[in-house]
Amino acid sequence: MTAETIIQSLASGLLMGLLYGLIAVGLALIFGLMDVVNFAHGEFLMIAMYATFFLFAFFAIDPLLSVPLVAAALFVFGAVVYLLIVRFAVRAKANAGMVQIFSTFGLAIVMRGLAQYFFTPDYRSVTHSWLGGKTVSVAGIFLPVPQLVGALVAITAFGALYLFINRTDFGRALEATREDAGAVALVGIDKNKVFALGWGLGAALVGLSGAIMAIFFYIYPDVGASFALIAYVTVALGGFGSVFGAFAGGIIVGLVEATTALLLPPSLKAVGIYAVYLLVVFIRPRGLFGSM
Amino acid sequence: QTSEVVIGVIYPFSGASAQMGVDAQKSYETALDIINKNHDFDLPLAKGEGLPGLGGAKIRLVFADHQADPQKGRAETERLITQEKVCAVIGTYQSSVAVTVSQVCERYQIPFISADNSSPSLHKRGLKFYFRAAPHDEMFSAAMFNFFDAMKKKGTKIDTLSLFHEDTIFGTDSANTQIKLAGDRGYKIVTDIKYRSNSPSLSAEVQQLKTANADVLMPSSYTTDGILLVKTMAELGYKPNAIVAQNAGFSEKALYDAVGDKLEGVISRGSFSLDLAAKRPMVGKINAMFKEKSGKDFNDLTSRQFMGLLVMAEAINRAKSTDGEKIREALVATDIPGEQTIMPWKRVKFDELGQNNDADPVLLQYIGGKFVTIFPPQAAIAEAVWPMK
Amino acid sequence: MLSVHEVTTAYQGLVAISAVSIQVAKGEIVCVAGANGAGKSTLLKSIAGAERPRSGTVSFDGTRIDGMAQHIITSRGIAYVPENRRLFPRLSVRDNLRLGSYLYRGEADREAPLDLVFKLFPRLQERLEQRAETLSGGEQQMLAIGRALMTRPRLLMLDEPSQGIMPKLVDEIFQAVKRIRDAGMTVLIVEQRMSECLEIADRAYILQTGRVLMQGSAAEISVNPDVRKAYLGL
Amino acid sequence: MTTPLLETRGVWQRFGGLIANSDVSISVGRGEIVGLIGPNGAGKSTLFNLIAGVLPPTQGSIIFDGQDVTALPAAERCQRGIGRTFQVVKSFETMTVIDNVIVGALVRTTVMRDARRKAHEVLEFCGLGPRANVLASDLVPSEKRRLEVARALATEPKLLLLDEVLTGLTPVEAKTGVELVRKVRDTGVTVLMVEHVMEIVMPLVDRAIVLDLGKVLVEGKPTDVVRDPKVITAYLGDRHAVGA
Amino acid sequence: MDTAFAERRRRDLVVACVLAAIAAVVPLFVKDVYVQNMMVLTLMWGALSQSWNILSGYCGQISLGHALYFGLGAYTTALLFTKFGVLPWFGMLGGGVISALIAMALGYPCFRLRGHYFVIATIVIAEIGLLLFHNWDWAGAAMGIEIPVRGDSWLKFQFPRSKLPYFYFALALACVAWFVTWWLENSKWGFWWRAVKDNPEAAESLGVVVFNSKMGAAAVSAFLVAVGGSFYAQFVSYIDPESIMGFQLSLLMALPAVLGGIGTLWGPMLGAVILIPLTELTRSYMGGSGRGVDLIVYGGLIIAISLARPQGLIGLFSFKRKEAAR
Ligand SMILES: Nc1ncnc2c1ncn2[C@@H]1O[C@H](COP(=O)(O)OP(=O)(O)OP(=O)(O)O)[C@@H](O)[C@H]1O
Ligand SMILES: Nc1ncnc2c1ncn2[C@@H]1O[C@H](COP(=O)(O)OP(=O)(O)OP(=O)(O)O)[C@@H](O)[C@H]1O
Ligand SMILES: CC(C)C[C@H](N)C(=O)O
Ligand SMILES: [Mg+2]
Ligand SMILES: [Mg+2]
Repeated sequence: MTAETIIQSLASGLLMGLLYGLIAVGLALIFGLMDVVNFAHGEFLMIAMYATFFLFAFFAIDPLLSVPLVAAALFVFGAVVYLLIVRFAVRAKANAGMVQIFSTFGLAIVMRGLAQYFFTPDYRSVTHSWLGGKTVSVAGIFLPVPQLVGALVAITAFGALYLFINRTDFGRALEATREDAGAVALVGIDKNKVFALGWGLGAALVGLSGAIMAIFFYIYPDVGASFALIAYVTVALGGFGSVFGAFAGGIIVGLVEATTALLLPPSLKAVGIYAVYLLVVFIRPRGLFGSM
Repeated sequence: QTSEVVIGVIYPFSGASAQMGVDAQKSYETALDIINKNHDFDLPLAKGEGLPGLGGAKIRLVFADHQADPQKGRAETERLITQEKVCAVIGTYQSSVAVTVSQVCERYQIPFISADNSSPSLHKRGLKFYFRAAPHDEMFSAAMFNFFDAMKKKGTKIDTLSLFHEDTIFGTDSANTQIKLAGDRGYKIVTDIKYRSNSPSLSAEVQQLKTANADVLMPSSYTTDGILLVKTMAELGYKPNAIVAQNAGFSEKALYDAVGDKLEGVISRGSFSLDLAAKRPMVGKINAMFKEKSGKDFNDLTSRQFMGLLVMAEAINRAKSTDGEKIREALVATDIPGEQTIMPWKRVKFDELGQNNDADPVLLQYIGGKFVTIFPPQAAIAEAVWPMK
Repeated sequence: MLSVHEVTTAYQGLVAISAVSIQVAKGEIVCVAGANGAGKSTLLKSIAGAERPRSGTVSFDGTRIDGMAQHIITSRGIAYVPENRRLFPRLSVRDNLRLGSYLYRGEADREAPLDLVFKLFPRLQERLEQRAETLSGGEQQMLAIGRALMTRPRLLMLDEPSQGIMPKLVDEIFQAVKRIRDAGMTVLIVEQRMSECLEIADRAYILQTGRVLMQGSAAEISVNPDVRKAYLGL
Repeated sequence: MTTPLLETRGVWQRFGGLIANSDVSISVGRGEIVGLIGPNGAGKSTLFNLIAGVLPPTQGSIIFDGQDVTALPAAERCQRGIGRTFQVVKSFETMTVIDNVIVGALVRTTVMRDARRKAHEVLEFCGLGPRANVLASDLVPSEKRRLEVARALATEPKLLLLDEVLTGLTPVEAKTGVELVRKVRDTGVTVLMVEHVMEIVMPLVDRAIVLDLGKVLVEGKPTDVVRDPKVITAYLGDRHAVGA
Repeated sequence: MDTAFAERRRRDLVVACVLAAIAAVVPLFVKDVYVQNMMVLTLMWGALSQSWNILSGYCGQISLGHALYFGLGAYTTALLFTKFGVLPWFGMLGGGVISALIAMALGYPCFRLRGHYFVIATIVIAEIGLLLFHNWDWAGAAMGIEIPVRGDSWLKFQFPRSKLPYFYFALALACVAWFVTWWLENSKWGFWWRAVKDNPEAAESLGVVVFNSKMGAAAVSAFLVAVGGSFYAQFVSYIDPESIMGFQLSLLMALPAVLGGIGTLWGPMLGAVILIPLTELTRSYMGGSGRGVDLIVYGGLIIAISLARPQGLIGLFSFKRKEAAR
């Protein structure tokens, strides 16, 4: 194993990690800040990727340009999913957690089914885009441009979200609603509005990552599955209730994955991620930066 | 006499490999069209309608979804046999499902044609009702090494190999065979990378391939991973001398749609080649029929599926019966000359294990946006371009 | 200002209050008393919109508010401090108070009522960064009232605010209620400590098994022999 | 007198910079009803938590029934005879009232029949008999507090820690509550209780301990304690200075 | 004494016996193998879900990693048989014991975790198990293990031509899982578990050793699930890591209990009776189209049930209502 291999792997891992972080941060908002489980997170990503793809295929809109469009579309989608489904799941008196898990699990299956119905199970990809396939190389280390841009978007999104959650009343309202959704009405907050916004925002963040991912990843109805579990682990590793945690979690996951692939047979690389998660929570049961 | 012969076709129609099922469906429907309607092709049962041996009975296909789960494959096979009363079963894409499907067929004494499964272990289990007309991975890999040997003779430097294979039954089996062959024939495997299928990222894996920089990269990957592999290779600036792929993803249109520009010169094994249309015009016509249904050219998988149904129907026709044992006997007696197929095969004839050993695989090279047969010499229409661009 | 007319509220078929009518005029302190399970809390919940009355009407400032969503009712000027306080347990005292002024976000003087809150409960000022769940019982009660005040209510509804409060502070809380009224708010208060409550209240209602048993001015009620016997334990 | 049932020796509890208990040494004799009073935030509930074993004290030791129990977990202390209620009630919400109590009774027996009988007895004793088959989540707060007591009683404690279980009662109801606690004591249980309502504390307790700012301020007969000027300034306020 | 209570327990038992008896004769009339297969699966998933329910429903430790125990049971049986010729009956027992031990070993660090942290830990541990088996050549790795079937044998518990023996085994397993639940429900453990689920701190103050009760629930639950896994290995006679240890399996184990009524005696069975046929039928009769209609219908029904009956379908049976509430 050469030094170059190690550095390149770590660099790639870091970029991938930021992307994981970006995918996870939408989940961190829904899962970590609102304490609502979204098992359809991967499918949100899938929809975002398809949206990007079709914008490209039919209107020749470059994925980079569709980033805001897709984010906006996903915002609406997320809010609608909350209002039509999750709102009722959250309302369940008994075992609300499981009801959330399984209503969103059902949603995930429906979304896959619908995608297959309307888009066919074919593997799609965005064949050419401004960034697609471009790479910059620094001292023999190759850094693919789409992932670099993804990393930039990720960092920006994290920063913005962090400020939004920690500096605005909306952020505080979100936390309060998570703490006691029944009590926010006492201070005049409409929990449905807060949650719908939260879901919208979470989904919009997934939209960001979906649009970026579409540049260099394949797209098909089940594509979300590969990312969903990593996203859950990332959020939990970083700690529920912390946006920064999801960011740090993503980077750690990316780096650990790359390192494990160097040390073990790559087919076991996820084991590294999982082991690090376990290690962290066994020592710190609230994750790295979790508040709950 | 029966006016209808029902055959079960079992594939993944949902889940990660749903596309395979959907493509397969189109291929079987094409074969069905040829059997049930009158066509002027030199193929078994093309002329005339239906199965003459059964008084012109038409074939009806029942499709079932196994979702890549062996248990579901089994349950569906049982359903097909007992409820739909199928007299034969064809499938399954995933070899793991073929294991259970063939078991059930054995129990019910219903012949099973494993149309596109490539795991070499499948036919070695002593099943009497198991048949495979197509090559398996040992044959495919042997062809690759024959090709290497031939290239070496011509002075090309081929000493080191990198294996890159996914971790399910297909990739594992393929790699095992390749490792064995490499040992036997004196090639050095410098890296053997087994990766998790549908991984979100292959950067670390590709970096290791790049570092090893073997003379030939030999991937065994499905479409998704194939796309990601090629893209990642480009991103990390890895251009191997040659890629010789164990088909799967590398014979899928989706992969070339996605990354074809980066694959000029890639070589994949296969059992089908459109070049054959030059020699056998019907191949082109049938391909056109299929393309109309699916929007795609025949590839290694869909062509094998097509042949699977034809072989099965031909045997049923000779058996003049829908009784499983009779069909089995007819299958055992099958001997279809290669010219009466759309494949570059010598012929279709099953050995005592149910394997057709005369299904010569070919190697195809992707040049100028299409596949060209480059090996074996008798089938080749062009010289291999080496190294790839 | 507040008029509850023949309100009936039930929990899964179990009627908790039936045909209860009460009035609260602007600037009044009205006390509601009654035994455990009489329906006092249910009455407040029905006004606040936390429970939907099965029948009857609730009007506030002449508008019907029954059937409105709870947060709308809050925004119209009714603050409700429930019996179990419902603080945001893992948020700090500061954040709990800030959330109280959520309706006034973006306004320059959103924190205006804070002075009053700190004057009434200086302890809160000392504990601004502490998580609400780790406050002592009494401190939590203060925070709950403080948070309610931050919504700048015109009508403040308190459900047993003296519960778990040390004697010295009980007086202070009642005095605070008085000062809150003097600051221009109207107060509807459910209390078991009737004697203390009646000292500051203008009028009182007594509920028994879901109905209004008695009503009158605080002075009348506190000298009523039945009340003295049954509720004041004298 | 024999050894006290409960003794805390120089107990400290710190939460970060905040000192909730500092050098608290108290003792409770067998058969006593002792009132633990003091301002809000004085550290009463914290002391209960230390005695019951929810937290280990930062410093100091807790002696129960002649043995040092400082290192024992809560469950073990319950088995040894410390029963407690929580100020912020913690009922088993998805279980019925009777099932809540059975959980307590199971410390003393594993025979379900006996546990159930015991639970019914305790419920009757606490006046919750008619509510036995109601879900705990359907109880009103005052009933939940009674359930806390019932549950703790079902563990057949030697020492019962009651944290504000008689709040939110009308004076008349409070009297019933007082009787109940007396009855409990008469069955041989020692009671250490926190309560802010003087009308309840005064007639009930044999001895009162006043905590203030985490320290023992005074202790003694209730009638003496309430006259203590320190207690009046810190805790009772002027009204009670005259009234008591 | 509480006669109403005793009576209800007796009635549950009687109802269960009657249902089991009815179930036992059904296959004598229903000869269709496909339907029989569906019944076997229904009973098996019912039993699995019932076992899952012990840890996750009663004790409140939501596990979405029970596929691990299922897989361990299956692998133990298949490996012992194919490598050492050990009869599956011993494999079943061995698999159960191994799983129970592993569940406790894993519980040791995991039970400190709460809420989602715990759930994700269970998922992740099962995934690690899956990956290890996937790469463990001796255990067949991705190729899996095919159990050689040589004809009917009770000794080897293999019946290539008949579903009936499997059906009766699955029925027995379901009955055992149900009975164990029934029995534990009114035992110290049952009460401890529910107390731990609702409020561990209060439970601790009432003498409940929270850690031990979680360990107990984990062991019982894992043991039963592993027996189910062993059964599955024999039933399908071919196992591969993905199909017996995949994450989907853990979800599918939880699903009947959740839809039927989590933490209830009858919920898992009820859920399985509705869900499994639904799964099978949608796939069989809509899946072949390749258009994903089966997924839309199946997923849609899951959403509908979980939103319409968040407490579980058991709530539909009014006489069971108190049961669910208990
Ligand atoms: N969530 C609920 N579910 C079912 N019944 C309830 C619920 N809340 C209250 N009740 C019932 O409604 C009746 C009135 O309860 P309410 O809480 O209004 O009484 P209260 O006068 O406030 O009593 P307290 O003095 O104990 O606070 C009681 O009989 C109670 O059992
Ligand atoms: N976990 C904790 N972290 C930080 N501070 C705490 C914690 N628990 C208690 N405190 C603080 O310790 C002090 C003592 O609290 P405690 O609950 O013992 O008071 P108390 O005497 O029971 O008061 P009350 O009569 O109001 O119930 C309070 O100021 C409280 O805010
Ligand atoms: C490439 C494919 C023909 C291989 C097939 N998926 C199998 O597992 O057998
Ligand atoms: Mg009340
Ligand atoms: Mg306290």
